[in-house]
Amino acid sequence: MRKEIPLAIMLVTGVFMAVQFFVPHEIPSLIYTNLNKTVQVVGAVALVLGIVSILSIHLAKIGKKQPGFGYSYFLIVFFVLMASSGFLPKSLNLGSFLGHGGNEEGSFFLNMYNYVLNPVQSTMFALLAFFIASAAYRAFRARSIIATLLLLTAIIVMLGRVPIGPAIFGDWIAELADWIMAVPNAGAKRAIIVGVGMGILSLSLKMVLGIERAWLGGGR
Amino acid sequence: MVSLTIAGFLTLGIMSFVYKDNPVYKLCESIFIGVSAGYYFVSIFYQSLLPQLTDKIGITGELSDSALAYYRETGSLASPQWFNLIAAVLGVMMLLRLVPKIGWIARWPLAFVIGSTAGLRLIGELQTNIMAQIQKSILPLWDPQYIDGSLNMAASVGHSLTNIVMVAGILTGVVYFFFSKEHKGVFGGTAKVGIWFLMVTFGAAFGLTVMSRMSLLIGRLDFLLRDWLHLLG
Amino acid sequence: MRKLFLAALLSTFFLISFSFVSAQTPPAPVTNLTAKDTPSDKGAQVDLSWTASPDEQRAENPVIGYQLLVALSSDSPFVAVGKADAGASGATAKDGLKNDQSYYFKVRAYAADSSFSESEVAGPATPTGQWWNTQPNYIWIFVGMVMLVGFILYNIRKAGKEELYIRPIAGINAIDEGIGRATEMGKPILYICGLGDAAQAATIAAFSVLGRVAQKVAQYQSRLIVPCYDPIVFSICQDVVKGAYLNAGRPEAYNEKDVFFVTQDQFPYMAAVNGIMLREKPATNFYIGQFYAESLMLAETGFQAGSIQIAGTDQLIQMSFFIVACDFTLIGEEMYAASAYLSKEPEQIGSIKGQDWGKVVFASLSLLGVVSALLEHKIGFFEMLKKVLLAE
Amino acid sequence: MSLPETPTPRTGQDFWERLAQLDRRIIFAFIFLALAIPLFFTIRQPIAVSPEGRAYFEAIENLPAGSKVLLSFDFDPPSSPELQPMAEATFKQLLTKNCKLVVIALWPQGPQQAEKALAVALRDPQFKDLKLEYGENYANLGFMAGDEVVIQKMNSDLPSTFPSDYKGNATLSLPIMQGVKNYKNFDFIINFSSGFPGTREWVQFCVDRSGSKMIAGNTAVQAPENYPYVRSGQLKGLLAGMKGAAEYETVVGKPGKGVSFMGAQSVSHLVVILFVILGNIAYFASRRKK
Repeated sequence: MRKEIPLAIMLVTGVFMAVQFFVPHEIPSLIYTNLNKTVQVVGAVALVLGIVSILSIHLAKIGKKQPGFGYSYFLIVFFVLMASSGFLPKSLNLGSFLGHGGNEEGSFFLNMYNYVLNPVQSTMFALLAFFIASAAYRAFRARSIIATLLLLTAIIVMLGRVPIGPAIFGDWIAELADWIMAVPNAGAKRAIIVGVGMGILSLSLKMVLGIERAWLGGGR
Repeated sequence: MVSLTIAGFLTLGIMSFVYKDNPVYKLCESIFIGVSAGYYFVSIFYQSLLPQLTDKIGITGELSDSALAYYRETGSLASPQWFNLIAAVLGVMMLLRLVPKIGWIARWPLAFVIGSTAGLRLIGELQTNIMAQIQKSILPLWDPQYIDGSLNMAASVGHSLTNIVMVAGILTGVVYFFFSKEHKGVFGGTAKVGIWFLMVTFGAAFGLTVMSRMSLLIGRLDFLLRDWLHLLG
Repeated sequence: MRKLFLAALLSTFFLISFSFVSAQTPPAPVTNLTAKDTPSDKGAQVDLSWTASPDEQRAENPVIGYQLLVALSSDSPFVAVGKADAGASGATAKDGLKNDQSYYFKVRAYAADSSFSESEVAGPATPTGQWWNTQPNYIWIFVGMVMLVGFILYNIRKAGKEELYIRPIAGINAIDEGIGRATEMGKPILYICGLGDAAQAATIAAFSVLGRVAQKVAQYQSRLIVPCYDPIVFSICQDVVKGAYLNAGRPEAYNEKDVFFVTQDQFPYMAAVNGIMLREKPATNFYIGQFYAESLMLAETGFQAGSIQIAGTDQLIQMSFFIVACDFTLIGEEMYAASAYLSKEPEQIGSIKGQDWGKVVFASLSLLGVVSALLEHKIGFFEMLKKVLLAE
Repeated sequence: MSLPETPTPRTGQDFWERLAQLDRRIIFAFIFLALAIPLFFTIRQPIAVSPEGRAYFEAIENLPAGSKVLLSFDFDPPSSPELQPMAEATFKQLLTKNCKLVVIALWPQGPQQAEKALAVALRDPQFKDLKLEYGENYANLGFMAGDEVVIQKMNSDLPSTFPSDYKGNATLSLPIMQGVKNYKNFDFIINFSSGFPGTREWVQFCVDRSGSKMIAGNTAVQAPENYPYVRSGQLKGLLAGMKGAAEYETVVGKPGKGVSFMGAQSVSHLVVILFVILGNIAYFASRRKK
C-alpha cells in the first residue's frame, strides 16, 4: 500500500493533466489552476523540511565541534535574523540604518536583501567571467577534429560579437559568426531538441504509468 | 554609505574565492546561505503558502498568481474553497515526513505534485519541441531566388546551400542520437558527421556566452570602482 | 468683386447642403448575418459573421465600425456586447453571455458622422463549452501523442517478451569508473541533481542514476554527499539514497546528514557547493539534471579540486560548458538513455527503442518534406539546369 | 561524450609543458585587468550602428520638443550592466528635447534602477540651468504587480493603476500627471526589459491595442525575439544589450558607459583568444619534443 497509492495518485493526476490540454471546457481548466495551487503549497511545506535539514546539520556541526564549526554560528544567526525580521510588525522601528519591521520598502528585511543578498548574488554570477576564460584556455586545444571544430567556432563567434573583431579582420567575420549561428548551429540544435523531446515525453509517460519508480526509493 | 561599504566588502570577499578558498570567503559564504535561506523562508510564506491558501497576497491584499490566472481564465474571482482544503491537507501530509513512523505518507503529496507536473510536461514537450521542430525542419534543398522576376543564380545557390547544410545537421544529429543500431560503417560515419555538427553548436554557444559573462563582471567592477570607491567619473 | 462674393456664397451653400444630405443617408447595413456557438471554446461565446456593408468603400461618410447587439428574444430590446473594426467580416460576442441560454444578435454599421443602420436579426444561438478541442493543430498534437505513446508502449510490451538490442552507451562505463575511482582513493563522491524541480524529466533521470550510484557506494563502503537545491527534490533524494543502501543490504551505513538541503537560491547554493568541493575534495563529481549558469562554476571548481567529473543535462547552452570542462558529458537524450539503461529493466530498454521509432518518423517526415519541396520547385530546378548547360 | 584527455601534471616539466598547464589565477588576473583598465579610458574602436539602433535614436530625435514620454523599467540589477547605460543615455537625449518623463516599472526592482539612471542624467552639467523639478518635468510612479494585466489596465485608467508614486505622493497631485488618463495622453513609450513581462507584452497589450508609438532596449539574449516587431513597425527602434547602448551613444555622439563597457568587452575577448592561441602553441611545442 505504501507504493500502490502514490502510483495511483500519479496515474490519475498525470493522465488528467495530459488530457485537459485537449479539453476547452472550463471545468478542467478550473481544476488545472487549482492543482497548481496544491503544487505550490506542497513546495512551501517541503521548504520547511529543507530548512529543518540545514539547521540540524549545522547545529550538529557545532555540537561535535567539527572543523569550521565557527562558520555555522554565522549561518544560523543570519538565518534567524533574516527569517524573524520578515515577520516583525511594520510599526517596529530599528533606527534609520537598519530600517523598520515588515517586508516592504525601507524594512530591515528588504535592506538585507538589497545590500547583502543582492551584491553577493551578482558577484557570484560575475565570477563566471573568470571561469569561462580558464575553461577556454584549458579545453580549447586542437587535439582532434572535434576539439578543433569546437575551438574554431567558439573563436569565430567571439570575434564576430565584439566591435574589435570586424575592425581587425573585416566585416566577413561578423557575417560568418551570424551564419554559423543561423545554419549549422540551428540544424544540430534541432537534432538535440528532438532527441531531448522524445526523452522527456517517454520519461514523463513512464513516470505517470509507474514504470519509472526510482523516485520512490528502494528499487522494486 | 555604510550599506554601500558592506556591499563592497561582501563583493570583494566573494571575489577572493578565485584566488583561493579562505576564511573571508567562508564567512561570506555562511552569511550568504543563512540570509538566503531566511529570505526564502519568509518570502515563500508570504508569496506561496498564505496566498495559495487564502487567494490573496499576505499583507498587501493583492491577488495571488493563481487567483490572477483564474481571473484571466474565467473573469471571476471566486475560487472554490475545497481546493484550498485539499492543498492544506496535502501540505500537512508532507510535513508528516518529520515523524519517522508515518513519514511514508509524504509520498502522496509528492505523487500528486510530480504526477500532475509530469502529465503537463508530456504534452508541453510534444507541442513546443517535437511538433514545432518537424515543421521547421522541412526545407527545400533547391531554393530558387527571384530578383525582379528573373532567377538569380548566386542568391539561389546561397539559399540552397544554407538549406542543405541545415538539413544535413538535423539528419546526422538524429543519427547520432539513435540507440537501436551500433555506430559502424556508413551509419557510424553519418553519426560522426553528426558529432561535428554538435561540436559547432557547442562552440557557438560557448562563444556567444562569453560576452554576457564579461558583462556581469563589468557590472561588478563598475559598482566597485564607480559607486563605492568613486574612482570613475 | 461681386462675382467672387457670389461664388463664395454659393459654394458655402453647397457645402452645407451636401453635409446635411449625407447626414441623412445612413450607411447600408451588413447582410448575411449568422450567429453560431464558438467551436472548441470553454463556452459563453458566440461567433458572428457577416458580409460587410458596401458603404465601407464610399468616399463620403464611410462606415467606420460595427457594434454587436444582443437580446434574449428577437423582439426584446438589444444591448451592446462588443464591437468590430471596419473591414471585419466577423467577431466574437462574449461580454456577459451565459452558457445554455439562447441569444439573438444584430450588427449596427456606424458611419463617420455617427449615423447607423442595423442588420436583420440572427439567431437564436446558444453558447456552450466543448469537451474536445477540434482545431486542426490540436488534432495534430493528439495524433502525434497517440503515435509516440503507442511506439513507446508497444516496445515496452515487446521488451517484456524478448531481448531488444541497444547499442552500448559510452556514459555507462564512465559512471562505473567514477565510482571505482572514489573507492580506490578513499574519497567521497559528490552528486548534484541540478536546479530543476522534481517533475522535470532531467531530475527524474538524475534520481535513477543516483539510485545506481548510491547502491554501488553502499556496496564499496565509500561516502556519498548529496547537497540539494529544491526542497522536494531533497525529500526524494533522501528516499532514493536510503532505499539504495537498503537494497545493498547495508541500511545502517546510510548517513542522513550526507543528503541535505542548502537553499533554493542559485548562487548561495553554488557558494555552498564550491565550499564542499574544495574542503571535502571528492574523487568524483556527478552533475546530472537541469543546470543553468552555475554549470561552468561547478565544473571549474571541481577541476580545481582535482575531481573526475561526469555531467549530463538537457540544457543546450550548459552542455557546451560541461563538454569543455568535464571529463565526460551525457548530451541531452543520452542522459535519458543512460538512466533507462542503468536500471537494467526490460521496460526501460523498450522505451529507448520507442523513442528511436519516433526519431525515424521525424527524420522521414523531414526527408519527405525536402523531396516534396524539391518537386514543387522543379521548374526552378530546370531553369537552373538550362542556365548552367546552355550558359545563358 | 568527452574531449580527449587533459594531460596530467607531472614533475620535471619544461617551459612549454608548464605553459600548457598555466596556473589559472594568472588568466584570472589578466581578465580582471582587461575588464577594469578600459573602464578608465574610452577606447576608440569603430562601432557599426545597426539599422534598429539608428531607428531608436531617430525616433526620439523626431519627437516634438516637450513631448510627454512614458518609460517602463522592467529589469533587475543582474541585467543592469546591459540596460543601465542605454537608460542613462536615453534620459539625457529626452531631457535635451525638454521632454516630460513618467517612469513606471513592472519588475519590483525597476524603480530603483530608474532612480539611479535619472540621477546620472540629472547630474549632467548641461541640465544644471534647466531647473528640472520632480513632479513637473519627471516622475517615478514605482512598481505595480500583475504583469501584463497592469499594461492592459493602464490603457483604460492609468492614474488608478498607479494611485501613488514611488515617494508615496498621490499620482493625481503631480503636475505632470494632470490630464493623463491613458496611453493616448503620451506621445511616446519606451521600454527597457530583460524578460517577462517585457517588450513582447508591451507590444501585444499596449502598442497593438492603443496604437502608441514605442521603442525598446533589450538584453542581448532577449533582443533576437523582438527584432521581428521592428520589421513589422510595431516597434520604432530597438537597442540590443551592451552593444546596442554603445551604438546609441555613438549616434548621439556622446560616448558614455556603453562605449567604455564595449571597450572592456573587446579587450577581454582578445585576451581570452590570445590565451587560447598561447595554450595551443604550448601544447604543440611540448608534443613535438616527445
